[in-house]
Amino acid sequence: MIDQLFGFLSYYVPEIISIILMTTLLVAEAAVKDDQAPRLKIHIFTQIVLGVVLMTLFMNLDEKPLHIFHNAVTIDPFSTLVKIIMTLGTMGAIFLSHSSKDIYPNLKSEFSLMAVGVLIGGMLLASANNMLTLYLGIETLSILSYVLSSLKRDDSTSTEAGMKYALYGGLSAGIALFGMSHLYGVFGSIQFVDMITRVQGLQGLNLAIVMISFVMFFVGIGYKISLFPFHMWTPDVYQGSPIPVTSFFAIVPKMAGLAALVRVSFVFFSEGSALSVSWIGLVLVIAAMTMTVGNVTAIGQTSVKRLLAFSSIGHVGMMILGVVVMNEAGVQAILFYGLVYLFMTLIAFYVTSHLSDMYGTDSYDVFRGLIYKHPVMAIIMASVLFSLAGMPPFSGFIAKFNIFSVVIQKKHYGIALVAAINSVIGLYYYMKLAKTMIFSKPQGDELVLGFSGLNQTVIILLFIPVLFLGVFWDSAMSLAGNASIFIK
Amino acid sequence: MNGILNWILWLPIIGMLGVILTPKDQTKTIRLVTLVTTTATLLLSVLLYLNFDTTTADMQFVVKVPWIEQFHINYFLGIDGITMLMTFLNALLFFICTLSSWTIEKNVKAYFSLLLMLQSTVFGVFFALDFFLFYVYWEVMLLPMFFLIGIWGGENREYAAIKFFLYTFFGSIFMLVGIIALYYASGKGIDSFSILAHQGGKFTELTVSVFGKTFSFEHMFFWFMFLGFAIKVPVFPFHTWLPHAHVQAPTAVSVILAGVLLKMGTYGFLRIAFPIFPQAAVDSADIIAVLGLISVIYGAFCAMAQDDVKKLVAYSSVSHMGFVMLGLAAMTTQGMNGAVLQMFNHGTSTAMMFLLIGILYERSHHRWIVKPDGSKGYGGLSTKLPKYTTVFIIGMFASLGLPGLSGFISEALIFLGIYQRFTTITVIAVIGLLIGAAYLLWMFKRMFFGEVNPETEDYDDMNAREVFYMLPLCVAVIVFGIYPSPLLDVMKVSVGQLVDLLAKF
Amino acid sequence: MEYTVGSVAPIFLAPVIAFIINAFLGRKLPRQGDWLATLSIFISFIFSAKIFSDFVFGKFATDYFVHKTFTWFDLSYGSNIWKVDMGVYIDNMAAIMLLMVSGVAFLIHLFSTWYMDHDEKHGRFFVFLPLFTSAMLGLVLSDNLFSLFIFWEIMGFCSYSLIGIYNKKEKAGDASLKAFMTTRVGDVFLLLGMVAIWMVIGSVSYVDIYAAIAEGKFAGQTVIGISLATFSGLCIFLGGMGKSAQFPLHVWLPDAMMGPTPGSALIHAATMVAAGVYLSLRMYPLMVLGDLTWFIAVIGALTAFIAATIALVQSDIKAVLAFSTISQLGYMMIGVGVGSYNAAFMHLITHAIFKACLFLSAGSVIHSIHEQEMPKMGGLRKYLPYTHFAMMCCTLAIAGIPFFSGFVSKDRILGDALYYGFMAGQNPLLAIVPILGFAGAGLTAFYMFRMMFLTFYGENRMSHHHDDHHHHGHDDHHAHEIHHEHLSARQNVPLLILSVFTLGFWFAGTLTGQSFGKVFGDKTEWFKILVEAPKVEKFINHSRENFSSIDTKGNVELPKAVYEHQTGYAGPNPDEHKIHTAHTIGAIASIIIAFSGVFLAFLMYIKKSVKPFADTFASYTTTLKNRYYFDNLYVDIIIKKGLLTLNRGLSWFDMGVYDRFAVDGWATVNRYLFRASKWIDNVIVDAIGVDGTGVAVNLFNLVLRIVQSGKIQFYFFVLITVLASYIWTLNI
Amino acid sequence: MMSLTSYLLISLVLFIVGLVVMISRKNIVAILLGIELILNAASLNFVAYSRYVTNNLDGHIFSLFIIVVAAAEAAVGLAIVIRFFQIKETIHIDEATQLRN
Repeated sequence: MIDQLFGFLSYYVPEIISIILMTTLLVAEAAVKDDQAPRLKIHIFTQIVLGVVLMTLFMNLDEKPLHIFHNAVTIDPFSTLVKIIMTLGTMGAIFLSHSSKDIYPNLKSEFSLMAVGVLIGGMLLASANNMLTLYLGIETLSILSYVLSSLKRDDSTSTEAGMKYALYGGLSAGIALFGMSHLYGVFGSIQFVDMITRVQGLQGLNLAIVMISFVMFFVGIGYKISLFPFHMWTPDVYQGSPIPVTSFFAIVPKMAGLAALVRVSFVFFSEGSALSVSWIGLVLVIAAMTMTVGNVTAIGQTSVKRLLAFSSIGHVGMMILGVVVMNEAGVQAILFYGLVYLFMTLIAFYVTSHLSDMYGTDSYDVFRGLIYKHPVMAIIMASVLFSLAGMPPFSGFIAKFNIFSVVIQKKHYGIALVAAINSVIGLYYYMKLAKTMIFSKPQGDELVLGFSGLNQTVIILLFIPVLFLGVFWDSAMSLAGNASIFIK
Repeated sequence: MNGILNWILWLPIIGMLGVILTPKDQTKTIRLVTLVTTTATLLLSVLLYLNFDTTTADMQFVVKVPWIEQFHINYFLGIDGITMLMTFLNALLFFICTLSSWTIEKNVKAYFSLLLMLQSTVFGVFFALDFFLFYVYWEVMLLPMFFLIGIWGGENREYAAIKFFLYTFFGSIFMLVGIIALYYASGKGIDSFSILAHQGGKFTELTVSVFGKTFSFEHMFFWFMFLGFAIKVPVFPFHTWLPHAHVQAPTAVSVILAGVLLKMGTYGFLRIAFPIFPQAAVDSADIIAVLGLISVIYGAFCAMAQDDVKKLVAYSSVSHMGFVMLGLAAMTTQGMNGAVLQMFNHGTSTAMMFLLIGILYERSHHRWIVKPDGSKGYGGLSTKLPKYTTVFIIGMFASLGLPGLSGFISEALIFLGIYQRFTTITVIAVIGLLIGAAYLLWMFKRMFFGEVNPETEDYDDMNAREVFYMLPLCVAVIVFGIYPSPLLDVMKVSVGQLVDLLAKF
Repeated sequence: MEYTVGSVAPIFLAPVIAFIINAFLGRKLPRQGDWLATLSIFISFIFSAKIFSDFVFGKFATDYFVHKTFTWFDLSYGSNIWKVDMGVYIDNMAAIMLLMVSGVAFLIHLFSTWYMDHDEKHGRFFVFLPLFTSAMLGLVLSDNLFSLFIFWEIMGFCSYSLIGIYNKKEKAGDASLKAFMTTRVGDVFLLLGMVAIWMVIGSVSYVDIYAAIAEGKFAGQTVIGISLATFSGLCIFLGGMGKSAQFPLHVWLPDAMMGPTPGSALIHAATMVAAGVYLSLRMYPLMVLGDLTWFIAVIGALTAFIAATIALVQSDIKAVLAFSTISQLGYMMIGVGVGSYNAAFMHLITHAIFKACLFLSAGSVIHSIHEQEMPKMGGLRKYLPYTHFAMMCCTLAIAGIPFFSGFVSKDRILGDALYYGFMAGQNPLLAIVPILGFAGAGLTAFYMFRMMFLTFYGENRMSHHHDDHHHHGHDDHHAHEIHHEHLSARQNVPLLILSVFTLGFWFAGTLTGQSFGKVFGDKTEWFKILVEAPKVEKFINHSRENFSSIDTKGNVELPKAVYEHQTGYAGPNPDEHKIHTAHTIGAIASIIIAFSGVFLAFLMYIKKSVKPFADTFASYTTTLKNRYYFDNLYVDIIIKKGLLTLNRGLSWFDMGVYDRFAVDGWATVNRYLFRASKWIDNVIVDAIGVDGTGVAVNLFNLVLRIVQSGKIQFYFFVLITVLASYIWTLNI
Repeated sequence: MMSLTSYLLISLVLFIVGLVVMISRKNIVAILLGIELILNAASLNFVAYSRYVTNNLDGHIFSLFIIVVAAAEAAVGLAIVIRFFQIKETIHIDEATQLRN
C-alpha cells in the first residue's frame, strides 16, 4: 500500500521538485529582503531547478498512461507535454521578469515564487483526474494569479486588475463548484473514471441536471482560458498587469485550462455519449465567437500589450476547435498549436516588454522604424507576427493548418470558413504592426540599447523553433501525436 | 538531369545567402552576386528547355522526396509544357530586373536578397506538384513582395503593399480550405496531397453541407479555388489591388508582378482548378468568360482615362489578362493554347512597357502624361530619345497586338478559340482590341510627338546597360511574333491533354 | 509552269531585307541606303514581271492559278489536328497587281531619292518605304485571309509611321493616330469576319472559301442571328472600307498628307487604299452570297459623290488629290457592287498609275516652290514643263476623257452601274448609284481641271505672298529651284514613264475602251478576258500542294476568244442587248459630263467669266471646306464627348467608388461613424479611432467596446445571462 | 424530517442570493461575501448529496477543501481590496472602471 504510494511518487517528481522550489524561494525571498545582490543568484537557481523539472518531465514523456493516488491524478504523455509547455512558459516569463523594468526590483523573486506556484497549480490541473483535483488546480492557479496581476502595488490599474480578476474568478469558480456539486450528486462520485462509465446510461431528469451543471462546471474552465463570453476580464487584467505577468498569463493558465477542458470533454462527451451532439454545437458557437471577438477587438488596439492579449483570445478560439472534433488528431493539433504558440508569444512579449521599458509605453509608436534601430529584433519580431498570422514558412501556419485539417476532416466547413476569415482579420492587425516596424521612419534615431548579448541569444534561440517547426514539423507532430493518446 | 529543378529552385536562395553574407557597404559585390545568380538560373532554364521532351504531356524532371509522413506530403517538383514556358519567362525577367535594378541605392543588400527570394518562391509555385508545397510557396511569395513594395515603393506604398497582401491572402486562405477538403475527400491514399493525383474529375458526385445547406463538393471548392486564383489574375471584380500595387511598386517589382505573378493566377486555373474540377469548370465556363470579357473592356476603358503612364499600363494588364481568361473559358485547343501563349507574350511585352516607363522615370521622376495642373508631362520625346522611342514602339505595338509581333498570334488564337463557344462574347470583345490600340497610341502621341518639352531637354537616351537588357525582350517579342512554334510546340501537348479532359465533361 | 520558293519569295523578301538593313545600319550607308531600298523594289519588280509575263503572255486562261502552302505553326497533338497554313495564291489578278504594285512603288522610290534629298527624315523614310511595299506585295501574294490580315496590319503600321514621320509636328501625330485608329476600326471587324469563317469552314484560304461557297457549306450557318455569309462578308467589307477610305471611315485619308508626298503617293496609289478594293474583289463570291453587293454599291456611290463635292473647294493641292482618291475608290466599290468585276479591278490599276503620277507631280511642284496652297501658285507650266505634261495626262485620265485609261475603266463601271440601277430590275432606290456616279464624274472633271488651271495656268501669284506663309519661296531662290529640277532625271523620269501608261489602249486594247473603234481586235482586250469573278465551282475538292511538290495545275490551252461580258453574280444572266445599250448611253453621257465639267472649270479659272463656287455658294462651301464636319463628329463628339467621358467616369467609379467603398469601404464608414458618434460616448470614439476590416467588423467592434466598458458587475451580468441562455438553449 | 430536496432548495436560494448580491451590491466587500454565499451553497450541496445519495465521504472531503480554499481566496481578495482602498480611498465598485478600451 505505502510502497505503492512511493512508487507513484516516482511519477510525481516534477511536481514535488516544483513544490520544493517554491518553498525554498519563499524562504530565500524572506531572507534577502533588502539587498539586491543575491536576486540574480536566486533567479539563476530558479531557472536551473526549473530546467531539472523540465528534464524529469521529458523522462516521463514516454511513460504509459496511468492513474496514481487513488485515481486522483493521471500521468500520461498528454499531461506531461502540457506540463513541459507550461514549464517552458514559466521559465520564459521568469527570465523576462528579471530583465523587465515593469516589475519592482524587490518583487522579482516574488514573481518567480508566484509563477512557480501557478505552474504547480497548472500541473495539478493538467493531470487532474477527479473534480476535486481539478478544483484545487483551478484555485491554486487562480489565487496566485490574482496576486500576480496586482503585483504592481502602487499602480492603481494593476490593483484594479487584480481585484477584478479576483472577483470574476471567485464568481466563476463558485458557479463551477455549484455545478460540480450537482454532478457529484448525479454520478455519486467525483472520479472521472467512474463518470465515464456512468455517463453512458443517463437519461431523463438526470441527463438534464448533468447538462445544466456541466455547463456551470464549464464556466470554471472557460473563464480560465477566457472563452467567449467569459473572456471579459481578460483585456482588463492583461492591460493592468505587468508585461511579464501578461506573457505568463497568455501561456501557462491557458494551457492548463485547455488540458483540463480536453480531458473533461473526453470524459463526458466521448463518441456516442448522450450529450456529445448538443455539446459540440455549443463549443462550435463558442469557438467561433471567441476567435471572432478576439481578432476583431484586437484590430482596434493601440497598445501592443492589449493587442497581444486579444490575439491570444483569438488563438484560444482556434485551439478549442481541436476539442470539437473529439479525436486524437484534434488533441494533437491543440498540443502542436500550444507548443508553437508558446515560442511566438514569448518572443512577442519579449520585444514589447523591452521596448516599453525603453520608451515607457507600449503603443505602436515605439515600434516605429524598429528595423533601422535594431534590425535583428525587428526581423525576428516581424517573422513572429507573420507566424502568429499563420503565414508559411513559419510554424504558426502549420499550427493553423493542423486545426483546419482536423476541422475539415470532420466536415465542419462552416467553422472552417469562420476560421479562415478570422485569420485574414488576424493578418491585418499583425501586418499593421509589422508595417510600423519596417516601413515607417523612426522618430528618433537612437539605437535600441541594452538588447544585446544574452537577450538576443535567448530571442534567437526562441526563434529557431518558430522557423524550424514551420518546415520540419514531422517530428514535433509525431511527438504531439504520441501525447494525444491517453486513457478514457 | 533530374536534379536540375532543385538547382533552379534553390540557386536564388544560395545567391540570397551570398548577398546576406556580403557586407552592407559593398554594393557592387552585392549586385554582381545577384547578377551571377540570375544569369546562372537563366542558363539553367535554357538547358532545361533544350532537354525538354515536347512529345509527352507527363511531368518531367520529377523530384520527389517524402516530407511529412503523417499527411503524405512530399517535396514534389516537376514541369510540363506550360510550366516550362513560365520557368523560362521567370528566369529571363529576373535576369533583366537585376540589371534594371542596378540604380537602386536604398538598402541594396535587402533589396537584392528579397528579389532573389522572390524568384525562388515563384519558381516554387510553378514547380510544385504537391498541394501543400504549392500553397507554401504561394504564400511565402507574398512576403518579399510585401516588403519590396512597402520599402522601395512610391509615396503611397504602405497602403498598396497592405492591400496587395490582404487581398491575396484573403483569396488563398479559401484555397487552403479547399486544399484540405480535397485531401480528405480523396482519402488518405499515398500522395493524396499531390496535385496530379486529384486531377481528372474524381469528385463529381460528392456533396458537402455548409450551415445546413447542401452543395456540390466540386462546385463549392472550384469557386474557393477560383477566388484564390481570380484575385491573383486579377479578374474584374477583384482587380483593384493591381493599379495601386503597380503604381507604387519600384520598376523591377512591377515587371515581376505583371510579368510573372499575374500568370500564377491563370496557371492555377490551368494546373489546379480546371483539371481537378472539370465538371464545375465546364459548368461555370460562361461566368468565367463574362468576367474575362468585363475585364477586357473595363480594363481598356479605365486605361484610356489614366494620366499616369504606369497606371495606364497596369489597367492594360487587367485587359490583357482578361483575354487570357477568355481563352481559358473557351476550353478549346486554340483558346487554351492562345491563353498560355498570351501568358508568355503578355509577360514579355508588359515587362518591356514597365521597364521603359522605369527608364523614363529615372530621368523625369514623374510619370504624368498630363500633369494634374493640365500641363504636358512629356512631349517630343521621339526627337530627344531616338533609341528609347524605337524600343518603346516595339513594346507598344507588341502589346496592342500588331501582327508580326508576339501579342497578335495569341490574341488571334484566343479569338478563334472563344468564337467556337461564345460567339456574342467574341463580337463584343473586339471592342477591347480597338480601345487597346487607342489608349496606347494616344499615350504615345501625347508623350512622343510634338515640340520638345523644355522639361525633357536634359534627358539622355538609353545607355548601354539599358539597351542591353531591353534587347532580349525585343528579340523575343519579334521572333516569337514571326515564328511562335518554339513556344507552341513545347506547350501544345500538355494543353491538349487538358483540353481533352475538359471535353469529356 | 513551275513555281518554287526561289521564284516567288524574292518579290516579298527583297524589300524586307532592305528594310532590315536600313533599319539597323541605314545611317552608316551612303545616302542612308535609299539606293538599297530602290534596288530591292526593282528586284521584286523583275520577279513580278516574270510572273506577269507567264500569266498574261503565256496563257490567256482565266481559271489558271497557282496555289502553294506551307505550315506556319501547328497545334496538332495526338489525334487532334489543327494547323495554320501560309501560302501563295497567284492568279491573273494577283499577277497584274504584283506588276502594278512593284512597278509603281519602284518609280515612287526612284522619285523619293530626289524628293527626300537633304530632308532630315531621309533615312527613316527609306526604312519604312520598302517595308510598306513588301507588306503590300505579301498581301497580294498571300493565299488566305489570315496572312492577308497580317500584311494588312503591317501596312497600317507603316502608314502610321510614314504619316507621323515629321514627329515634331503635333498635327502629324494626330494624323497618324487618326489614320491607324480609323483603319483599325475596320480591321477588328475584318478579324472578326475571318474568325467566323475560319471556325465554321475550318480554313480561311481563298481556295477553301470558294469551295465552301460552291459546296454550300455556308447554308444555314448563322452568327448572332445573321446568316454567316452576310455577317462575315459585312465584317470583311468593313475592313475594306477602313483601308480604302470608304464613306463613313474616309476621314483618315485627307490627313494622311502630313507625311512626305511620295509617301502619300504610295499610300494613295499603289498600296494601302488598293488593298481594301483588292480584298473586296477577292471576297466577291462571299459578298454575292451574303447579298451585300447593293450595300457595297451604295457605299461606293456615296463615297464617290461626297468626296468629289469636298474636293471642289479644297485649296491645298494635296487635299484635292486626296479627296479625288477617295472619290475614285468609291468608283471602284461601285464597280464591285454592280458586278463589273474586271472594270473595278481595271480602275484600281489605272487609278494607281495616274494617281501615283499625280501625287509625284504635286510633289515635284511642292518641292520646287515649297508651297502647297494652290491660290499661291499659278502659271507654273513654263517653269515645270515635264511636270505639267505628266500632270495633264493624268488629269485627263482621271477626268474620264476618251483615249485615256480613266475613261476606259470608269466608263465601264458607270455603264454597268447604269444597267444595274435602271435596267436590271433591282430595287428602284438603287438608281441613286448611277446618278451619284455620273454626278461625281462631272465634279471630278471640274475639280481636277480647277487644280490644273490654278496650278499651272494663269499668272504667277507666288511672289506676292512669299513672306506670310512659308519660309523660303522667293523668286530668285525659286528660279534656282527650277534650274535645279531641270537637271534631275530622278524627278522627271518616273513622271514621264507613268504618264505614258495613262493611255487607254494599254488596258482596253481599244482606243475608246468601248468595243467600237477597235485597233487591235478582241484578243488584245486581255484585261477583260483575264480578269473575271472567280468561278467557285472549279475549287471544289481542290487539293493544296506544298512548295516542294510539282505543280500540276497548269492547264495551258487558250480560251475561246469570245467576247462575253461578265457581270459576276448580279442578276440571272443579263441579256446582251440591254447591257450594250446601257454602255453606249453611259459612254456618251460620261463624255458629255466630263467635257462640260472641264468647260465649267475653264470658264471659272481661265476666262474668269463665271464666279467660282467659293463666292456664289459661300454658305455651302463652308460646309464643304469643313468636310461635312465628319472630323468634328468623330473627334469632338464621339471620342472627346462620348468615349473619353465614359472612360473618365469608369475609372473614377473604379478607384473612387468601387475601390473606396466596396473594397476598403471601412475607411469612409469609419469617418462617418466618427462624426456621428462624437457626442455619444468616448468609448465609441475609441472604437472609431480604429480601422477595422469592413463595415460589419466595425459595427461589431463598436458593440464589443460598449460591452467592454470596464464595469465588473456588467461582466457578471453578461456571464450569468449567457449561462442562463446556454441552459435554456440546451432545451432538454 | 428534512429531505434532500429541501437542502437543495436552500442551497439554490443561497446560490441565487449570492449572484444577486454580486450583481447588485456596490460595496466590494459585500461582493466578496456574495462569493462566499455561492461557495457555501456548493459545499452544502456536496454534504447533502453525500448524506442522502452517494454514501461515500467524497462530498465531505470536497466541502472541507472548499472551506479552506474559500478562506484563502477571501484572504487574497481582501488584501487586494485593501490595496484598492489605499489607492482610491473608496471601495465602491464603480470606481474600478479605469481599465477599458
